[in-house]
Amino acid sequence: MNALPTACEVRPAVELLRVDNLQTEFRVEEGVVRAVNGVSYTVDEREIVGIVGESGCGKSVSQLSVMQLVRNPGRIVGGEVWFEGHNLLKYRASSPQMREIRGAKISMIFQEPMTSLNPVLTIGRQLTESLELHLGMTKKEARARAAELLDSVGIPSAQSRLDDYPHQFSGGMRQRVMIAIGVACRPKMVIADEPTTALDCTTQAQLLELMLSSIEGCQGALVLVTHNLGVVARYAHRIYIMYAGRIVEQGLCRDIFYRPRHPYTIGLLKSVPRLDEERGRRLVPIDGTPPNLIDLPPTCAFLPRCAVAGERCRLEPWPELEPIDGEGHMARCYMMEATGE
Amino acid sequence: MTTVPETTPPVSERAASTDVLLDIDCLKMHFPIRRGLLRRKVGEVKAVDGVTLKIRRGETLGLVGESGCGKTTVGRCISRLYTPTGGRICFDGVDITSMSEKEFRPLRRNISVIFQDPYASLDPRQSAGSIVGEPLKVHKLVENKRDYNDWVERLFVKVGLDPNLMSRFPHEFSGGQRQRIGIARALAGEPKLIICDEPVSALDVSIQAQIINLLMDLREGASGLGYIFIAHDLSVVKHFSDRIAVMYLGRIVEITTPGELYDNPLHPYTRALLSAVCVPDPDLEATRERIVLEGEVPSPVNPPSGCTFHARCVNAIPECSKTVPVLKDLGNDHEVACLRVG
Amino acid sequence: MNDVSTTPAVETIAAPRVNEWKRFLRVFFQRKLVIVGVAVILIWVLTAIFAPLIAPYDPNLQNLKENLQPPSSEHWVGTDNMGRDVFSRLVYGTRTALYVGFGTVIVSAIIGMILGLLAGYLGGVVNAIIMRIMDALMGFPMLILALLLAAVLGGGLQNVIIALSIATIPGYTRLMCAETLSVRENEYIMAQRAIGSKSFRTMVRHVLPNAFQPLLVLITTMIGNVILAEAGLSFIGIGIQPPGAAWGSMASAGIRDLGTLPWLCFAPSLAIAVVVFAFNMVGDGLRDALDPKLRGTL
Amino acid sequence: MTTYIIRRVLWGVVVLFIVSLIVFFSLRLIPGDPVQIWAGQQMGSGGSLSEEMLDQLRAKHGLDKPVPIQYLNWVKGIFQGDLGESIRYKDDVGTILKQRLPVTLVLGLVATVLSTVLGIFFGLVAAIRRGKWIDTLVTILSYVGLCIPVFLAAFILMYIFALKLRWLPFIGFELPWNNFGKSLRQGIMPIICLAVTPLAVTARQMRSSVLEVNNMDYVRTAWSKGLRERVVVTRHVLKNSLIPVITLLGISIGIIFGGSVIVEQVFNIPGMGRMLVDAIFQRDYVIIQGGTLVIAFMIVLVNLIVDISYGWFDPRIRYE
Repeated sequence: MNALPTACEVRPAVELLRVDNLQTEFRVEEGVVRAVNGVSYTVDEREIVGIVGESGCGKSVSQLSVMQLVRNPGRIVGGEVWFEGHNLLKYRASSPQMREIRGAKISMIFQEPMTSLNPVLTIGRQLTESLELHLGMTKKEARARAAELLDSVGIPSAQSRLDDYPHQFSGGMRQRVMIAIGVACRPKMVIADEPTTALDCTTQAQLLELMLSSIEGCQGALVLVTHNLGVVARYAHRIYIMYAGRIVEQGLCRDIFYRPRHPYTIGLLKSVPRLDEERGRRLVPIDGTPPNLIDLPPTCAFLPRCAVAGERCRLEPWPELEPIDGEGHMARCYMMEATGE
Repeated sequence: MTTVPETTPPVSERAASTDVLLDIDCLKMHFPIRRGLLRRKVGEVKAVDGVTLKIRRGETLGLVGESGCGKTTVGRCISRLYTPTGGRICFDGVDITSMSEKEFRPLRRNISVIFQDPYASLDPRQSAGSIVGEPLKVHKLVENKRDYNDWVERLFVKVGLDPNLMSRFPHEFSGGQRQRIGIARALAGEPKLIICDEPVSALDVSIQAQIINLLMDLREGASGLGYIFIAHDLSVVKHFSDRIAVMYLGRIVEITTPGELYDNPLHPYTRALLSAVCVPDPDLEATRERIVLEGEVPSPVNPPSGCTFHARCVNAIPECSKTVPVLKDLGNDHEVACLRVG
Repeated sequence: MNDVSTTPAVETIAAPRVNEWKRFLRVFFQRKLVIVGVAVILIWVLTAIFAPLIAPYDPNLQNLKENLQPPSSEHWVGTDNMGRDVFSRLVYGTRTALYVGFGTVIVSAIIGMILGLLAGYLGGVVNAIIMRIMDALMGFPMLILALLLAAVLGGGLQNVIIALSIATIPGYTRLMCAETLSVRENEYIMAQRAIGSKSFRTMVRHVLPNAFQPLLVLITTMIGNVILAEAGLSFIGIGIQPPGAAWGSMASAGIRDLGTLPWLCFAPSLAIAVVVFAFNMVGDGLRDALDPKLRGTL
Repeated sequence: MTTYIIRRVLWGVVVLFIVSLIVFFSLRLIPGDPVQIWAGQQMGSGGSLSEEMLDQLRAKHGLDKPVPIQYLNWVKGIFQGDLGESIRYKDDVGTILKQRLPVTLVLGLVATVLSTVLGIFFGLVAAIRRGKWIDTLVTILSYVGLCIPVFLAAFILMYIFALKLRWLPFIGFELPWNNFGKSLRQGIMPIICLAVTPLAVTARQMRSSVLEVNNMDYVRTAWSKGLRERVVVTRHVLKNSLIPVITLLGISIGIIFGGSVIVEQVFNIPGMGRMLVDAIFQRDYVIIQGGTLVIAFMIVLVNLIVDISYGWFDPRIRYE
């Protein structure tokens, strides 16, 4: 049915992006929000990486930090982002080096298709501007290419729709345009921040397939940020689970789903109803609510909601990521003997 | 540690009786579109276009479909937030279709609503206790302040909230707690039917399970409490409902039990919908059929003729564009509206 | 891991109790100029109340022998062309400004609020009629409408208040109508209907309180605007009639001596500017402190 | 779009109709009729008039007819370009307006353009350089602009430039096509006075509007494409932030017309504002009536243009 690589397929890894100890914080009235609190991850060429977490866990902010698109009052306060041999955080947000990477080498697809396109500019203008900027195309060339791109993302009568405005498109269609903008300059990597969350089920399925084939077409890697475990199970090669600004577990797709070790990952998997299971299984929710990120205690942020917490968790600071069985499988927990059933 | 029944008992045991609580016949809700200088009616949004449904006492019906399919409108017609433009709704043997607001008001305590957005559905200037107690005041269910307080307190405990938080305001609660307040409000009038309009889709994954469990507990606790569970998330609906109705463009295309729906989906749209839902299981995902629908949902202003799904359907035959399929009972509690089936 | 009880666990953890009032005060006084504004308003109100104790002379006492004196220890801001003590007149001028400012705003805000609420909540024909009349009133510049009305009613404190009230009603009505429409869109209003609450109850208990805060901000800045407009009317000579002490008419009376005795013009004008500035500052502070967009953010 | 424009024009007509009702009937609330008042004034100045003469005058001005008929006649006259005749000046209101209106319009128009252009510019700069000294300066100046009475601005300018430095003429105004140099020198102070408040209002609105647009998702999208700041601002931010600002144009015109009443008084300029004030003092109804209607007409017209220009700024309205 599909020619896409199946998830979990092993491929030779050539590292494309390495994020090291990234820290981003927001200074607000009530204190400092450490939205991203020492996040490290890597993305290989042509790899699909899933970053999973609930709202407010820092998954979006970490991606915006990589692109240096974090807004006031957010500030990147530490860490390194290595891409093609350069540490991107060495460049100022508005520097020419950074601008050459944005949209050309790394592009981003945002969550809200209704608000991510400029309402007063035509679709054509919004598509051609990065083509003209990064690929040095003339207006005419860019327009022809834009029509091709629109056509390739499945927008009927693409040529004539170039002159339409975003409000004349449905949500799904706008997200198709966003995908076209995202892959316009054949980037090395696309960051998709909850690209389909705001859309309907069948549209989601359409668009995920479309996005993957488009990125496949330009041989790029994909960072898929989502809260939906099913989506990463279907598409991702490697997965990072985030909680309260940190990565709590990481590993290959199958390790995460079949051998989860962090209580949060386990909790997440048990708390979602699954389509394939018998009806009426009592869900096992994670107690309590996600923590307020202002002035977190040094102990594990999951502690108040954790079912297996022990004495050590209460006394010692948040543990480091420890390697477990499986390639690159790591988790941040003292109680892994208890979770390792 | 208490022992938990692994599965919910089937409807027959739970429900007080199996008679029909809600009988909807060919419900239509067409919203006029006004354009031009004089705001003349130039067309209609056929949000609901002939929905027929029966809900038994104490039963949970899941209503699933994509945005714009009319599922929310069905819910709002039943709770008479909209006055239907056609068809008939009988609640507990009484025809409520065209009752005036005044006539219907006393009945409102029997049908309550849980809304999607836990932030927008609670008045930010009202305390939690007063939000929950509002139906008691409106329907004059209590005689004095003490009864009122006791009642509200009981409701708080019932939905898992600390009664000491009664004087707090909505912004002091988390999303999940706010939804509990909304549920307590819905329970206040001791309704027979609660319409849950996407009650968990605005919540975090880890909180959704808490609310789903709560709703299931309430159903077990009160005999005869029925739900209409409106959602777009098929896995949640399947987990929660006794029967599921799949809607597409204002009509029900398939209606059956959760098990049948998963094992034996008959309508091509249901099949596409099922395949679009991802299961958190990589090995299973690698083998599942993926049906990617062509095109977009047509506009409910000018729905396609015949079967509204025919233009996107792989099985369509010329006949499909001419004849409107009706729901056919195939036995085994399975009805489907497709010319190519049965 | 399986300790799940059949009855839901009572959730005792709520977000830490947010002290709305404390939060409000903190944001409100964040800008130092707001403190200045509040102080100015306090001094102004106190001056108006205790004017007889503060003013060294009767503001209307004429002494033509000592007219047009420069500032001195006896007459702090000198005397005007009638020999009246300018400082005393400035002090009594606070009363005029206070009456006009608060009087007008109370009358127009109440009427405007009711009209706006009705227009927004009832919609349809009621909305069309009310809003079209408001549009028509807004077709006049505020000062010109006040001028027209003052011409009809004649001068004097009471008539100035009536004229300015009518001229400022549309602002409140429009805001209230827009607010009502947006509050009405909220699910909690629909929830009220679903419960069976009557329209009137919903309107008064749920729509009004939620639409009130932006109105409060408008009221504050409007006090300033109204004082400005009254000054304009009095300056032209249509507002407060002599010998009443109004800053606007004092300023216009001094214009002939602008080159030689500039304080006759500048002192009352500055008094107006300072009071209006104070209300603008407080209004902005209120807007920030009441802004729902800033509430509950991280 | 056509429907949108037609609807706006129709509403404009309805509003003007209500305006004319307000103007006409509110003035009839004044006790006594215009002729009597005029006669009273004549009496005061020594003249005496017989009752028959007054009746003749009433008949001449149509004041002997019932009030609704008077209104209809007035409106009929307006459509024929006849705003009535001043009893006092025995002159056609249209003729008086022809002398007065251009003066106010020239000053007002320049002040409008000045305040709008500068307001947008300063607001934009302040927002882009948020928190920098230029932002603080613009913010403070706009507060000052909001709170100073028009006459205070006039006093300050007059005191410095006319009385102390003697650079600019103290009073009066000549139309530019009569004597451009003189007109320019005379116009500077009144125009500044008129522009101060609307300039402050526009700058404030522009600043907050740019700040709001800056937070929009589509601006982030623009940044994510690697565009330079200048392009992001001019192409993606500017047009969107102008949408709420052009709404202010109607309000600015109102402030300017209101201000002209005072400015023309202070600088002794023979414009509409002075005319109205004089007419009010002399209770010359016909002039008050005609003058306010003309001003209201212009404000409704400007608001109409603003509404229609939304279509250019915002395609969502264009394709309604």
